[in-house]
Amino acid sequence: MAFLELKGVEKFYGKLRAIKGVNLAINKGEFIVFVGPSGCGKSTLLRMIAGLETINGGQLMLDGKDITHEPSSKRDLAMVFQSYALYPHMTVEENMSFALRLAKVAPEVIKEKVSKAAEKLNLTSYLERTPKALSGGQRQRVAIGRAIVRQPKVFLFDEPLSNLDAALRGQTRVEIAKLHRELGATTIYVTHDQVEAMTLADRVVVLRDGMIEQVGTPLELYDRPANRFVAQFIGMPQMNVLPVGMFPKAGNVYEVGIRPEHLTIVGANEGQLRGTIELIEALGNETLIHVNLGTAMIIVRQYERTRSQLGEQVGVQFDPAHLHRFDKEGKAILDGNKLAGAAA
Amino acid sequence: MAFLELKGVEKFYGKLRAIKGVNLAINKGEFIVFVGPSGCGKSTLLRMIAGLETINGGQLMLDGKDITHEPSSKRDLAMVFQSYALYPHMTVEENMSFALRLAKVAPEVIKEKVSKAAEKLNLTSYLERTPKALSGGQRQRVAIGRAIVRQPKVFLFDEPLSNLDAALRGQTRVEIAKLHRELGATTIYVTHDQVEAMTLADRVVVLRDGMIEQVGTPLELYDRPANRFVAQFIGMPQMNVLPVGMFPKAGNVYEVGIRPEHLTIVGANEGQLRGTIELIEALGNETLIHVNLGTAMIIVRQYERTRSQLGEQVGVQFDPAHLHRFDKEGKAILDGNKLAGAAA
Amino acid sequence: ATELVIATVNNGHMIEMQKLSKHFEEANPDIKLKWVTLEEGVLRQRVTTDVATKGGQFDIMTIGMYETPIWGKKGWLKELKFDDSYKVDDLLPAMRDGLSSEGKLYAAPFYGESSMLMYRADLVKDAGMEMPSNPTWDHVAQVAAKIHNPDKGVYGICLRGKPGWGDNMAFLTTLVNTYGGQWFNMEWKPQLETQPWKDAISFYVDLLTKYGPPGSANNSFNEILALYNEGKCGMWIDATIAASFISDPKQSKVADKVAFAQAPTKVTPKGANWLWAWALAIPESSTKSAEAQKFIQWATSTDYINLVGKEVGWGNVPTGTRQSTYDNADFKAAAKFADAELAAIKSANPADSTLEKSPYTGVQFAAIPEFQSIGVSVGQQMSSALAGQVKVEEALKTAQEAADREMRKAGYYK
Amino acid sequence: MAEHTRAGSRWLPRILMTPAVVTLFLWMIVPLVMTIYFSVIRYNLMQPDQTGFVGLMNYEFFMTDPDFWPAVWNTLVLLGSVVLITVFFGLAIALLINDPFPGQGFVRILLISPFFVMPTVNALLWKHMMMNPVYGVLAQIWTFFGLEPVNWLTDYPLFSIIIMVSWQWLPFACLIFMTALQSMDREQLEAAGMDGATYWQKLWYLYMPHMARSISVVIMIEVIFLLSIFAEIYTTTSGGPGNASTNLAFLIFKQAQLSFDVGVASAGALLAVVLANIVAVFLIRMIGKNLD
Amino acid sequence: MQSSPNSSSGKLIIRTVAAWLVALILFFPLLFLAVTAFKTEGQAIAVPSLWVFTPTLENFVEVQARSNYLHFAWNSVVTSVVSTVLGLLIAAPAAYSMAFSPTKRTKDILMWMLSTKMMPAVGALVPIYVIAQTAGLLDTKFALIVVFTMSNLPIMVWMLYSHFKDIPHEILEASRMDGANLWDEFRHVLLPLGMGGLASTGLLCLVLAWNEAFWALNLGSAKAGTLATLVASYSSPEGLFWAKLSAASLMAIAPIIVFGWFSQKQLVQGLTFGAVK
Ligand SMILES: Nc1ncnc2c1ncn2[C@@H]1O[C@H](COP(=O)(O)OP(=O)(O)OP(=O)(O)O)[C@@H](O)[C@H]1O
Ligand SMILES: Nc1ncnc2c1ncn2[C@@H]1O[C@H](COP(=O)(O)OP(=O)(O)OP(=O)(O)O)[C@@H](O)[C@H]1O
Ligand SMILES: [Mg+2]
Ligand SMILES: [Mg+2]
Repeated sequence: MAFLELKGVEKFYGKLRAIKGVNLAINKGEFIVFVGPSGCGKSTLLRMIAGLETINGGQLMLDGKDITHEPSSKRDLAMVFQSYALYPHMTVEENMSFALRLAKVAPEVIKEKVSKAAEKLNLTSYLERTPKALSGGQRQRVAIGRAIVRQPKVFLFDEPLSNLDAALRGQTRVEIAKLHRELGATTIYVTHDQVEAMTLADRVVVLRDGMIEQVGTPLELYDRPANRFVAQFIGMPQMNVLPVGMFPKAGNVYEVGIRPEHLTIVGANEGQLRGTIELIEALGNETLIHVNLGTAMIIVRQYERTRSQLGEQVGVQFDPAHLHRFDKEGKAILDGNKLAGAAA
Repeated sequence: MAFLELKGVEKFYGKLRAIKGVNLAINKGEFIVFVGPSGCGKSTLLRMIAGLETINGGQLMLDGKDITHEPSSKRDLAMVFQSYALYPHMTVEENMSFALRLAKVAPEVIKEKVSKAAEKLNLTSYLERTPKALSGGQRQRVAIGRAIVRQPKVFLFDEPLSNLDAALRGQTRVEIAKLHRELGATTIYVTHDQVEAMTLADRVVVLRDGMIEQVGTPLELYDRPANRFVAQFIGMPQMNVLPVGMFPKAGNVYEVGIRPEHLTIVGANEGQLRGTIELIEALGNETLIHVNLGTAMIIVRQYERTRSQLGEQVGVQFDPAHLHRFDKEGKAILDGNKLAGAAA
Repeated sequence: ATELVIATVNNGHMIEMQKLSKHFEEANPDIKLKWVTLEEGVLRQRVTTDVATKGGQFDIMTIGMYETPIWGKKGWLKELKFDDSYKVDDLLPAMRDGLSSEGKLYAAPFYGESSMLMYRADLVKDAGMEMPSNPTWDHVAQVAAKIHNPDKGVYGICLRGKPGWGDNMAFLTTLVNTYGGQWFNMEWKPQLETQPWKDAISFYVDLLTKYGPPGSANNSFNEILALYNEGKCGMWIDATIAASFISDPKQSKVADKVAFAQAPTKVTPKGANWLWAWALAIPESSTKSAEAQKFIQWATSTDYINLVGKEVGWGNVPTGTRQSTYDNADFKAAAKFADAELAAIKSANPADSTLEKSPYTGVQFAAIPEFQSIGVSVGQQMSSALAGQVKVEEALKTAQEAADREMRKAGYYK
Repeated sequence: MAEHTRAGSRWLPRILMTPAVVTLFLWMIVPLVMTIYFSVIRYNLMQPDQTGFVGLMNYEFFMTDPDFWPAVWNTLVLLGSVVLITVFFGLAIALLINDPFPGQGFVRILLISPFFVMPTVNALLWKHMMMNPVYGVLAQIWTFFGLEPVNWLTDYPLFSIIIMVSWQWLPFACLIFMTALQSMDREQLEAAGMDGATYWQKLWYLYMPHMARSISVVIMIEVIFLLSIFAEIYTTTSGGPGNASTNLAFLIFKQAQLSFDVGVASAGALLAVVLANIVAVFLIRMIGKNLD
Repeated sequence: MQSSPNSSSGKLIIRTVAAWLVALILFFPLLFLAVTAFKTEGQAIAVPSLWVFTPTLENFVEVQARSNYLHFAWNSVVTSVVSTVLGLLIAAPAAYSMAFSPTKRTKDILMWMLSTKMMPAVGALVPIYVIAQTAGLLDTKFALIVVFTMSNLPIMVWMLYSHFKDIPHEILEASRMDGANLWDEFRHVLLPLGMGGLASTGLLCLVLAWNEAFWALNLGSAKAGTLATLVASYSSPEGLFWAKLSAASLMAIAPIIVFGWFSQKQLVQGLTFGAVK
């Protein structure tokens, strides 16, 4: 039976229907990642689970108990707020130990837990500061620290790593994964970072405009997106989607998509498509080449530095096995021989 | 002559020396990106340039004029705050038009500029809302919008895209690049995102602990990091750095580094290194394989899905040309034939 | 036009004058009147500051019998000289003396008062008692005991208890006077620990504790007036002015049941009832003394009294100043307290109000500058004794020390 | 506290402060010097002819007044009680009406209205209509419940004054707390809820620290005002019975406006300033850090 | 602002009832005063207190007949409004500077400002009186305005300081980046966000000036008398006075109460939620 269950959950801000009947069953110990465009309702959903927003419709069940109207202080959840919500008059240490102090945990235990968490988050030398004397990333880390010192039933993270540098982000991500393994606490995690979503999630929930578009394991979503939206949302740079006109017509296919890494720049007269190079982005380990096909732009990702020049005429080649097909509504058309990812 | 020049700029927070004598010359129209670990002083430096923090030492020159003590309202800069700092009592539209209204720009012009910026930022349908009714990402976009409606001498962006989803981030990044091209305004941009740093920057400034570690074009930093810190800071996942003991000794080399993409998993008996697979992270387009070498961990990046299993014994192969060498202090030892990137 | 700034107290008669002064302005178009109406205590502080610093804010001040001789002597007031039409001799001698210093008149009395006993004829009768027109305190105490009936909401006697030289001490001084006591002996030594004081205060505390209303220690004229009008007081000894209020059916529930007698006496009738006048004076600093004098003449004249009688009614004329008022038949018909009041006023003599000879003038006060603060200090002790917080002896001892301190500081003796 | 000075405008903050500082300085220094001067000379308004330097005699006279120490004590009791009452109930009421409910605006008006009443009217209102043991409203209530009406001003003079003054100053505290509460960050409360905080814990750990500055401000301002309360006392009990409700201000009032002894009153006023400073220093030790 | 899910309707009812109860209890004396103003003197002191009676306006008529109400009211309006505005003009910049550019001495200055109020008014009467007299300012509105402004100034600075401190500093910085000069910053950011603080400070000082009796009585009386002096002429005269005093008091405080009612919306502090993270 599902540990945390959302049944047709709704949220209205005045007339605005921010969450439109979301159904989701989360198992005990699962690591769920919410992704979706900015403003789609991720934070709102998280806050509803946390009990911070009234639920205007539907039901919320935790461990078989209806907690739709339970106050948040009784739900035993820990949350990292998108806007941190640190206690401004408390030091970092006090911020992090607050929940434990409230729970009357022994001072030695608190001290140990806090110093362990602070170490993991590189905060040890800031324990005595108040939030206003911290940098943005340091504040965010305090917000994380405040959650991870606890052992709640459910962890809620709202874009917890957005203000951290790459190295720290990687490191903290690993810590969160470790924490999840150790405590086995059910975790819901909102992020815009593809790497986080792909590496942390047991299942990824793709939201759009207050509704769920698809739920699945990371690679399922990457390889078999249910629709054009998910296809384009997962993967960075996003999947190239082109009108089917440019390809051999087939069935009710309306558009086809192909990921940048499945395209290769070839000589001007080779390959299935041709165009001029409009922009070259060298990212170090990889290079993104924007090719203007005349009627559309596509991005080609290649893992070497390119010798091509801006304005150069090039051909673009791909293996048709990697094509994704979408019908008029954007729904993916899955057929036996189209399993792009597995083939790669 | 440099357009914006920092001469031995210093900042103290009480006893804490947050900025330790930074020298930097920025040319007119240049796009400079500040990167560095969380808390290294990026925001502080930006705020000093903006005139929001007193400069405790050194000089700040703009266009040949000493502006060290000029009030910020007279510096003609636009800034996106890391913490947004929106006007809570104004609607999105008012927030974005505030500077223009102050400058007594004609209402039609304001309207047009704002609606154009709002469109670029997908904010058109939120123009009448106040910040408190916006999602985190929407707020951040308002903060961006507030800056980009203007035509200041210098743009300052402090992690402007951190809370946006990948697609929007990509899109906004392109808009910022375009804006920069169009206006030619000198821009200083703080980010933790490697892609942004690599794609936007004319030059990247790597900060660490209040000091500049290296200044250079993106690929310079990627290919020829001046030291171990920069080497590991640029590139995600970070460069593997191993004690030189595992490799043939050479000169005063103390450690060697190699980027994950320059490593290949091979059969257990092949390659220069061997170890067991500890963790496999499938990111969709690429796969990161963490290999335990016994004394150290290395990450191998490969652009296909792997068939390797956790715990499997593997060999790791690399082209010695891609090795980076560091001395005891972490300084890079550059020699003629070691130009890893160019060879890739 | 000349503008006269007049500081007055907010008593009914003054307010009436303020309203009627349009007649004066009509008659003297070159004079404009500006009124500053204040409550008694505030007015006193206000005008004292002004007159002493020569502030010159006021052209006419309303002052009492306490200030007039002191200020006149210091030369802070202009001497008043009226023409014959004013009929100075018509002023009651007690009033004229009280407002003069060394034979010079410094303030013209606007209205005067004494104190008397006001009682509920019905209650006294029901109790089978009688009230002579010159009762003694012993008799009053007996009557109080008889008519005291708190269950019915009637208290035997109401007397002032709120500390203040013009509040409880005004009454208590008359009580002490009639007990044969005085404030100061001829060496200016305070006499608060003498037997008359002890007896008088003990009697007072005892009487009010037994037959007084609760909260007496905070009652002064207004509080008791409210109680009396509600029918809660059997007897009341206070200013004669009260008579007109309690016999006014618009205000009083017991208007038709009140009767009047002279203030009670003990060992001596001297100083048993007080004497007070509100009078108009011109400060030395005024630059418009001619006009000011003109106004004073108008306001304290017989004509003015007649004007009030005509315009407002004879029951409301300012009393206690002129013999002619009491000779007026209209007035006598309207005010049933007239005789008692006149008798009270006539029997008071500020210059000789104590059994033993005293160096000061004033019946219920001693006309020296130090008296105000001494009065407050002593008054506080008396109210403390009344509230049962200290014994009468202790209260008097403390009061004596306080008075002694003040007198010593002021240099009356070393 | 970190310096957040606007860069490049080091003088601006000082310029902005100048009008306030200069005017206040003048306002303070001239009367102060005069008061100090008066306090060492013989100066009685009623006896302007007697003058001369008397050294510290005025101080001595004021301090040896048997009422002096009781007055100091009463001043402090009055001060402490009113501050405690108003801060405590002010906070409670402000918290109670902070969240929306039907008629919130109207309730807010009702609550702050007592502050609009002039001190003398306040005193008379309470003395006559509320606390009078015969016809006061409280007596009527007591009688209604079959109780003996309390003789407020006689039996509990200082306490009665405390009630009157508290009634008047409670709205002040309410008003400031009300506005301060509005800047309380909602997300912090939410975060505390997530951390398992009950309402009381939120009150203690979040509201109180947030309100600390306002509380300090209320305390400081009230202290200054309450130190010089005398109109209420003068109107109701005249400092009595005995010296039970005499405070320092009333004692000075006695000298200044009843004895017209400017010399002693000045000495008393300066002693009051000293007392106020002692209290203030003591307070600033306790609450000063809340000011930033 | 949405309500949190745990405020159930039951709690709301309890809160509403409690709030109204407290408000009514605290307001009761004032209500009593207001009702009494419409009674005759006899009714005013009746026991038990009358709640049903034929209201009379005679007290108000009497007050107007005795003294020119409008004259006093005008003086009150002028002195309190001018002193409040003047005070705000002087205090706001100082508070702004102390709140947003604090230095080591800021707290000392704050303390010092408050200490200028430590001298009991009675103690300073003669010096001030003498100064005013020397300057020829006795009984002028100007003198009252100066006194009110100066005696309220420390309180204004303190309160504004406290309120300004609650405004996130970064919002001001943002406006500076947008090119706002000091005035713009004040007009567009500080004013709307600090409205609650400014309004409550202003209201408070208005009330303090309006009710100020000591200086009003001593420095102004005939020409410059305020409503406080009008009331002083009704407290404790000889004779029953309670209904008239009530009427006078009601007339004296009515303008300020009405003003308070109208300004109560302004007392709501500009909400800064969503401004910074
Ligand atoms: N007001 C302050 N008082 C004391 N220390 C401060 C203050 N503000 C910042 N610091 C410290 O100064 C250092 C630099 O801060 P800054 O905000 O510039 O970092 P940053 O590089 O922007 O970091 P991030 O990426 O986390 O935003 C940090 O270590 C921070 O803790
Ligand atoms: N208080 C509010 N009143 C009205 N609308 C609101 C309110 N809060 C959020 N919204 C709207 O609801 C939608 C969902 O907001 P939410 O904060 O859940 O988005 P999100 O998915 O977290 O976005 P982001 O990634 O930008 O943080 C947004 O369009 C937002 O504008
Ligand atoms: Mg969000
Ligand atoms: Mg930063």
